[in-house]
Amino acid sequence: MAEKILMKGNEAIAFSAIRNGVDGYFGYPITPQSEVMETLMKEKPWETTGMVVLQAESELSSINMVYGGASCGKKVMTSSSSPGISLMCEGISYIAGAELPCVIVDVMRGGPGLGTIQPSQSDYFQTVKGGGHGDYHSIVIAPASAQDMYDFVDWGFDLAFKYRTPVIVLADGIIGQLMEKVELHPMKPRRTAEEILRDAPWATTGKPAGRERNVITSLSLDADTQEAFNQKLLAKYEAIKANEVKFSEYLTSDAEYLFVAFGCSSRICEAAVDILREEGIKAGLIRPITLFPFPEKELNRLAGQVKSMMSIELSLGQMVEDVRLAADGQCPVGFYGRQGGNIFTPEEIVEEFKKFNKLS
Amino acid sequence: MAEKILMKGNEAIAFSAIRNGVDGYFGYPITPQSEVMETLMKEKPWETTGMVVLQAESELSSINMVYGGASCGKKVMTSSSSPGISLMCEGISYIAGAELPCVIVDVMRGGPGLGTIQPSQSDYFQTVKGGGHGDYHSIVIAPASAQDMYDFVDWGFDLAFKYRTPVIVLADGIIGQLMEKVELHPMKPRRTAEEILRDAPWATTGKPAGRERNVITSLSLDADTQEAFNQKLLAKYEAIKANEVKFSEYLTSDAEYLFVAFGCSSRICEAAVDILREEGIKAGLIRPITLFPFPEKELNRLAGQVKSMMSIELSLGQMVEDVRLAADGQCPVGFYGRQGGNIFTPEEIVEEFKKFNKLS
Amino acid sequence: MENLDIMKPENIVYKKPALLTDNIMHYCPGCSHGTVHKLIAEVIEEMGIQDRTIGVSPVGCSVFAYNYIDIDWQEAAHGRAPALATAAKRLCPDKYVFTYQGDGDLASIGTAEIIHACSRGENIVVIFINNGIYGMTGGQMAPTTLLGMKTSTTPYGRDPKLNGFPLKITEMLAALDGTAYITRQSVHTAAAARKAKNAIRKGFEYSAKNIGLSFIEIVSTCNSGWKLSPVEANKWMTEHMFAKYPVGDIKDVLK
Amino acid sequence: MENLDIMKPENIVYKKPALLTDNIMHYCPGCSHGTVHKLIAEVIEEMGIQDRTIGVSPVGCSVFAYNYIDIDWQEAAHGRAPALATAAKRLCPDKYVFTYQGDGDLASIGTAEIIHACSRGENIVVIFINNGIYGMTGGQMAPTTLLGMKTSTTPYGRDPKLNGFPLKITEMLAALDGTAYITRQSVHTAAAARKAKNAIRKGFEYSAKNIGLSFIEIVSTCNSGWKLSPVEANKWMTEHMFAKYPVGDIKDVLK
Amino acid sequence: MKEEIIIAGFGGQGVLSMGKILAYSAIMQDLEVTWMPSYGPEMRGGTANVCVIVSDRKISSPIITKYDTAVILNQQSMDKFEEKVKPGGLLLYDPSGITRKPERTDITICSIDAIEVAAELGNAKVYNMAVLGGYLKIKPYLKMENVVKGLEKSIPARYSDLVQKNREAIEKGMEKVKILFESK
Amino acid sequence: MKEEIIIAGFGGQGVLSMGKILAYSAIMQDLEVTWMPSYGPEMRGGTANVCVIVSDRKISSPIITKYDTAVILNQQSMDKFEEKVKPGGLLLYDPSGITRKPERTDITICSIDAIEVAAELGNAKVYNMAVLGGYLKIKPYLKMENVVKGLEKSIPARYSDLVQKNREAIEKGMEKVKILFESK
Amino acid sequence: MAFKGTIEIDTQRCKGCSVCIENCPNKCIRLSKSVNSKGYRFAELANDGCIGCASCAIVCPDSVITVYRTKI
Amino acid sequence: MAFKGTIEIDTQRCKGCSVCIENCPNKCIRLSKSVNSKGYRFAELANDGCIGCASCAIVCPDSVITVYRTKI
Ligand SMILES: Cc1ncc(C[n+]2csc(CCOP(=O)(O)OP(=O)(O)O)c2C)c(N)n1
Ligand SMILES: Cc1ncc(C[n+]2csc(CCOP(=O)(O)OP(=O)(O)O)c2C)c(N)n1
Ligand code: SF4
Ligand code: SF4
Ligand code: SF4
Ligand code: SF4
Ligand code: SF4
Ligand code: SF4
Ligand SMILES: [Mg+2]
Ligand SMILES: [Mg+2]
Repeated sequence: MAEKILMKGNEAIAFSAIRNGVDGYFGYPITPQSEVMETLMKEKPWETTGMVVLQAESELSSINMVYGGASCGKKVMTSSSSPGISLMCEGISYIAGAELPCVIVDVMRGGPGLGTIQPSQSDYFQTVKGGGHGDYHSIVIAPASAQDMYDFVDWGFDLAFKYRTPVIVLADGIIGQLMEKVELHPMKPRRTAEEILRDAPWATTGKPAGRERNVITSLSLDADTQEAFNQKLLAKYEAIKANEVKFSEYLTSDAEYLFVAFGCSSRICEAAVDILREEGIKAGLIRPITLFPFPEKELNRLAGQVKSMMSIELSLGQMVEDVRLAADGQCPVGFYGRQGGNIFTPEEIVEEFKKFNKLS
Repeated sequence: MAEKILMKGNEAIAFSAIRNGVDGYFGYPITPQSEVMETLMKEKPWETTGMVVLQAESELSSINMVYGGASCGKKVMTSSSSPGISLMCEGISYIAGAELPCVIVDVMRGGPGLGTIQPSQSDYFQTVKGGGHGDYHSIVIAPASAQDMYDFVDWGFDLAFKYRTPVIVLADGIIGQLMEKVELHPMKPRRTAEEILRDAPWATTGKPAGRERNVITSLSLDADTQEAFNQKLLAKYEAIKANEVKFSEYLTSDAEYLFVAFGCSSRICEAAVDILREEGIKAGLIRPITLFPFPEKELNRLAGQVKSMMSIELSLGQMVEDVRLAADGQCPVGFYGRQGGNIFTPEEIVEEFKKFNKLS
Repeated sequence: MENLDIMKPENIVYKKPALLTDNIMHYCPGCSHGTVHKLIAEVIEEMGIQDRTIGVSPVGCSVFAYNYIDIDWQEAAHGRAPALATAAKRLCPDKYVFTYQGDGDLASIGTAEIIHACSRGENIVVIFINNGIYGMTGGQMAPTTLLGMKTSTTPYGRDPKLNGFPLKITEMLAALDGTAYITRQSVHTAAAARKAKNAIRKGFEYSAKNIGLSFIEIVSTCNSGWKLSPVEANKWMTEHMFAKYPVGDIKDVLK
Repeated sequence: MENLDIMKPENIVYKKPALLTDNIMHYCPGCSHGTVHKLIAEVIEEMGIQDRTIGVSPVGCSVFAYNYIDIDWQEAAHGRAPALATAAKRLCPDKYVFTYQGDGDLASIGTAEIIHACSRGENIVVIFINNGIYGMTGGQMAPTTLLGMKTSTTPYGRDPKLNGFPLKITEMLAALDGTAYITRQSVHTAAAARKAKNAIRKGFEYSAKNIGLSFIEIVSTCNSGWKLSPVEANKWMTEHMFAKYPVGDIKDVLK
Repeated sequence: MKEEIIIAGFGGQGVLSMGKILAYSAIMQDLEVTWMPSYGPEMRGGTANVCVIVSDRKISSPIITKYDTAVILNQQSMDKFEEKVKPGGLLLYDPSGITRKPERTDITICSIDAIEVAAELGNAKVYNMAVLGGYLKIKPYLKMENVVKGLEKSIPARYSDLVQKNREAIEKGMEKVKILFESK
Repeated sequence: MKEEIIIAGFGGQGVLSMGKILAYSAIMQDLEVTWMPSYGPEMRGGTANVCVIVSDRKISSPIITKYDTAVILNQQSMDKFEEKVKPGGLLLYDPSGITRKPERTDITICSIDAIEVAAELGNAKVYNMAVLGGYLKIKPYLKMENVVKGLEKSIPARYSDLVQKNREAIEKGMEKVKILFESK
Repeated sequence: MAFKGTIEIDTQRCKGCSVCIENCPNKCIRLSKSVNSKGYRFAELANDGCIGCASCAIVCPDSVITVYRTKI
Repeated sequence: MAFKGTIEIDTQRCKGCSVCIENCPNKCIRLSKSVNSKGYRFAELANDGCIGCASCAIVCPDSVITVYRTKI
């Protein structure tokens, strides 16, 4: 039986990195995710798996270290929280433009600006829509438990290498700080140099006589070349949308009302659904696990089934736009949110649900 | 009669700043907008109006200089292009969070990454949805001519001070590099110290004995305070949506088909509409002039009138999401775009229009 | 004579400066930040420039400096205080503008901003609190952390091969043409605090002369981060920090 | 003897290094970048390390360096090359990793990255092309622009009050504990180019010894930006640039 | 079963680790748990608290605002959390840090003089374990063997003698806890 | 009227400023204009071109891919733009930089030996004005007085003697231009 | 000329850091046995030796000491 | 021992920057009268004085010079 350990979501990220053969972590302290690097430094994986752990001088530097490491075909990652992610926007756009694989963890706190260190989900727009300049997307996956934090590192790298794209693990202060039981899967070794040559033949590993030089770049001054590249990215995103959508359903099959919520909010909504079901109201929940690609088709289908949908977020309402796009006018789409570090309770959600649906 | 000068959009920004009493410009070179700072440096306004012009060491620094200058109640601005705007994401989020007024010009080029220096409109998501972290919006206004570049500086500052919010002038390589006739309005002097005290009583101007100290900050660790602040921002954005939407219409009253396009694309679409009208097809065009706030109501109304809408953008399709949200399922919404610095012609748009609408 | 007899207004020889607000500081017991705040308040008060002073606070434990010194403040993004101050001073040349920054803020993420503000010769004052650690975020390594020193990201002591070398940024800045006055001080004894105050005052005076940037490093303690009592921390500082960061004036263009 | 008689393979004493590709360089006529590229190609070729070398190109005129030297390359965001190189070298310690950066890239926007790579003692080589201007974007002021020098953002000459002072970043880096070899060279004469090549070779050799960062500044010309002919530009460089940026070794920990 | 507990006091009182050992003990008994601390610099010199949920079913929301049990170790926490105990719930407090006694009459109120326990055992560090013992006496849903396993999991192997010390403190706490008021 | 022109050559031939003076002259005649250059570092040592549109109505799209007139000053530009002249349009070129003559038969083709004009006037800098003169001779929609006003606007006052020099070059260009082939 | 001094401590704001104690040349300050409402043992005058030199007050990070001095 | 040398210039790639000319100790190089396909006047050997010292080739930014040398 796999070992079960009580750990914080942030710690789970660190342990998962070590145990899943990650080659390098580059980070800069910021609440509420500093435990990621602290745990790594305490575990000194460089003495065991050989993993490199480095405190950079800033988030700007750490994302560009990730770029440099990913260019070598290595499994590299960073983590930060909202303001730090903003500083990474240029770098993430470059990583997308150079088609590099990497994992970036955002343990969201409240904004804008310095804001608060308390949990929030208000970086949805930043990570899912744009953040950096230009036409690109990161794959965005949203954990809702410490176990997810552990599992999504490895899943994130699988997706990142499959599509040569940045993957953002969009967590929040609750998931980062929450301790839960985490099941540790068997260790995966780091890839050998030969495996890297095989899996990442595009990487800068030193040019042997036999092959063309490998160049990692996002530049093409010629408009036709650049346009062809943009089209190539588009095709990649279409493939991701076709293949990688992931969500979980809770009591949706007979649902007349639907909640849509991701990350920690989805857990709170689950409790709200339970309360409503006890009252005989057929509520259900879709938890998008991938935010990009968004479970558009499933929501579109359900929009034809239910009386209304409600997006529940720790923000002023961001994912709700994607919910509305998916619903495409088929049913009313409502929103309820809290901000600034305040968290809704299941009861509060039930109340807002009833208000929106004019029930009792 | 006002003087009419032939100038580039970029130059128009510079002259407008000098002639409209801007106090400071802070920038960093990047194609295709370097002429803004170059023109200012050549005109040396510090010897005439007293305007400060400074080349910063990076875009990170220039946006934070803007923060510092705006904190003093001054009219300050910066300009850059896509990668530079990405570096400003944290700063813009801080400016929004500290409720500071300023104008930021983005002369878009193709991305992601280093991309190309040729024109593009692929920073729509970044500037309109969120670039930076947290729940905030910048007002985004999109010029379509050198005259607009000139006029929008002053309009931008009016909006910025009215709402204490960053205003982004979202231009592109074409509008920046294009020379056209520009009408210069009469000079406006820079505001005096007294006028600043009156218009910006919140500014850090040195605390006299009589008043509380002024603190410019975006921090509130307490969740309730931060949530109240987020709600205050929400109310501000609602007011902006209610009062400041601006768009132009071209042959919409009897339109059966609608193009939606902003900036340089709107001019090309206008030519496409002309071609279609000549063929007897009742096409029309909405050009959103404010992108945030988006002309949602008008488009929603028109979605009930027309057979279809098409968003025409120099990107892979970004504004089209807002068009779809506005249409709310009432009519099909199509998209056509070019990328990487390639520009569509009116004829090309007509062709794509016919394809989408299955005409002839 | 009884103590109560002495406690008369006319006998007061030292009291909290009026420019310090009544807010209780959020700092840990014994934290150097509080002492430096007081010295700054005293200088501004004594120079009578409250109405012409703009402070720029950083991201770090002193992010809330604006709650304690009764002047106008701008709160900067992490590391960017010198950029804010540059603009404020250039746009308001008759004002006194100073930044207050920690070592993570100034010597790590904000390296470019401080170097270029110095190189441009901005007429501002920079107060640099070097406590060798990231206090605010829970005691991680700073660029100034000494070799061998334990922090939450160097739990086995800073090792140059893994974590790089301590950075003496103050000496670097002294080499720049735009700096006027560069000094390193401390506030752990009354004598040291008096000297530090004189240095701060000199910085403010120089900034009015438009001869470039004045930079006052205060070698400080972070007893929470260092996991020592305040008194032990002061002792550790004199024994270890001073060896790498010796106090005294480093540059003075008017001398 | 006729020239054609001499032109035999066995008489070749100098030719384009094999590691330079056949792509025509996009540089302006006479631009120093081309010469430096050649020297780097020669060093890598002579050391036989093509298959173990990773270059990091900057944003600047040399952004396309990857089109010219036949090795694996990473193209960095503006100023961030040292961060890329840090990761590449730490993750692939058996590789030779070098960055190639202009003065805008390295000494302006990338100030923090180069300083901290140096302070951490990364075992990489940095080639720093100081042409006193932003070539790529059309000749704006760089941190290294001399006082009085005209650029498109200092059209009346650089004035320290308006535009700050020239930055001698190389000397600053020499003060850091993590740097092993710091030198300033040029390539305007054959003798100078030979010395520069030796310096580059030393940098690569030192980087294999894991004793810290090697930094080779090349004082260069940008005749387009300077609005001079290539020959005039070389002359102007020796007369003006060398006064502020004197050539020669600045630091060598093995000496 | 489902038990939602808040443990609140000063930073130095071992609040977080008490919650952690409780959580680990529950895991050893194959229960589900979540452990959610307050975090951030405002903790500095101020109060710390942790919310632990123990359940025999999967725990959805880790965020709660009403508690089955509040374990309260200083006055500030009393002021904040007394009112948040669910009717019929339990409030356990250490009277030494408390100036105002709890006033609710719809909940069970217990006290534990944990300082005394720590003093008796000659080890200030086991203070929080005495409190835990008191709690487990009143809410005996965990078997002692699982609590010991929880201790073993939480304490690094090289300090294994601490397990014994802590166990003693828990047992003493169980003896010392007093029921002051019992809700109907 | 609406005239869409591309002017293309080497960077040093004054292509951009020729376009600018044309544009300014049109403004002086109360016409609408747009002037859109190629830009960026790929211009370095390579070709430069500018697209000018002159119209008596508001100009919507400033971006065009077919031209009424192409003014071509080097071979690369000939290769690129000959095919982009609209049927019935005008191609004006300077033969000195050209190795391959234009081959289209559905457009009017003219040549201007502007180097000769510049040589005659002893001023290499007026080369582009000679070309402009040639163009304006073939497409005489601007009055000379407005062209002079355009020159005055484009040239800084302190170089006012240049206006006269440029005017002379324009006039000489008008004389020198040759119609090689006329489209029906 | 000799001085006699005394100090007044705002004990509610004192955090008991002991920096003043360490800095008093005459060892006049000590920590209280009891704690203030924040839970801190606070500084208090330990004896009569105060000469009003203000060393304690200058180094006090929380500026809670007022110093009085008179000639005797 | 004396040397005789010569150089071969890839004139299509030469940009006519003249840096080689400036660096030849024997003033053996000059610019052509005609231009190459890029419009540049290119470098060419001007006389017989070449000693194959390679100075020109070393400084050539575009690496278009090959140098030959033989003993005479
Ligand atoms: C962009 C960004 N990155 C990281 C942080 C988190 N952060 C807050 S304070 C701080 C370091 C503070 O250390 P220092 O400047 O030394 O100040 P001290 O607390 O020691 O006084 C960090 C990394 C942040 N707020 N913003
Ligand atoms: C973030 C960002 N800002 C600005 C630019 C525009 N830019 C490109 S190159 C360059 C400066 C290049 O100067 P330097 O580093 O000195 O190189 P050189 O061209 O002189 O060799 C700038 C500012 C950019 N690409 N990215
Ligand atoms: S953490 Fe350190 S720097 Fe911050 S308040 Fe406490 S002692 Fe001071
Ligand atoms: S612009 Fe300057 S640096 Fe760039 S290629 Fe030309 S001469 Fe070289
Ligand atoms: S220095 Fe101040 S806060 Fe510290 S113990 Fe003394 S009086 Fe109290
Ligand atoms: S004033 Fe001087 S003598 Fe008196 S208590 Fe303070 S330090 Fe001691
Ligand atoms: S140095 Fe090279 S490119 Fe320049 S003129 Fe000589 S051969 Fe031609
Ligand atoms: S090899 Fe030497 S002598 Fe011969 S042309 Fe070149 S520089 Fe002159
Ligand atoms: Mg610090
Ligand atoms: Mg340069």
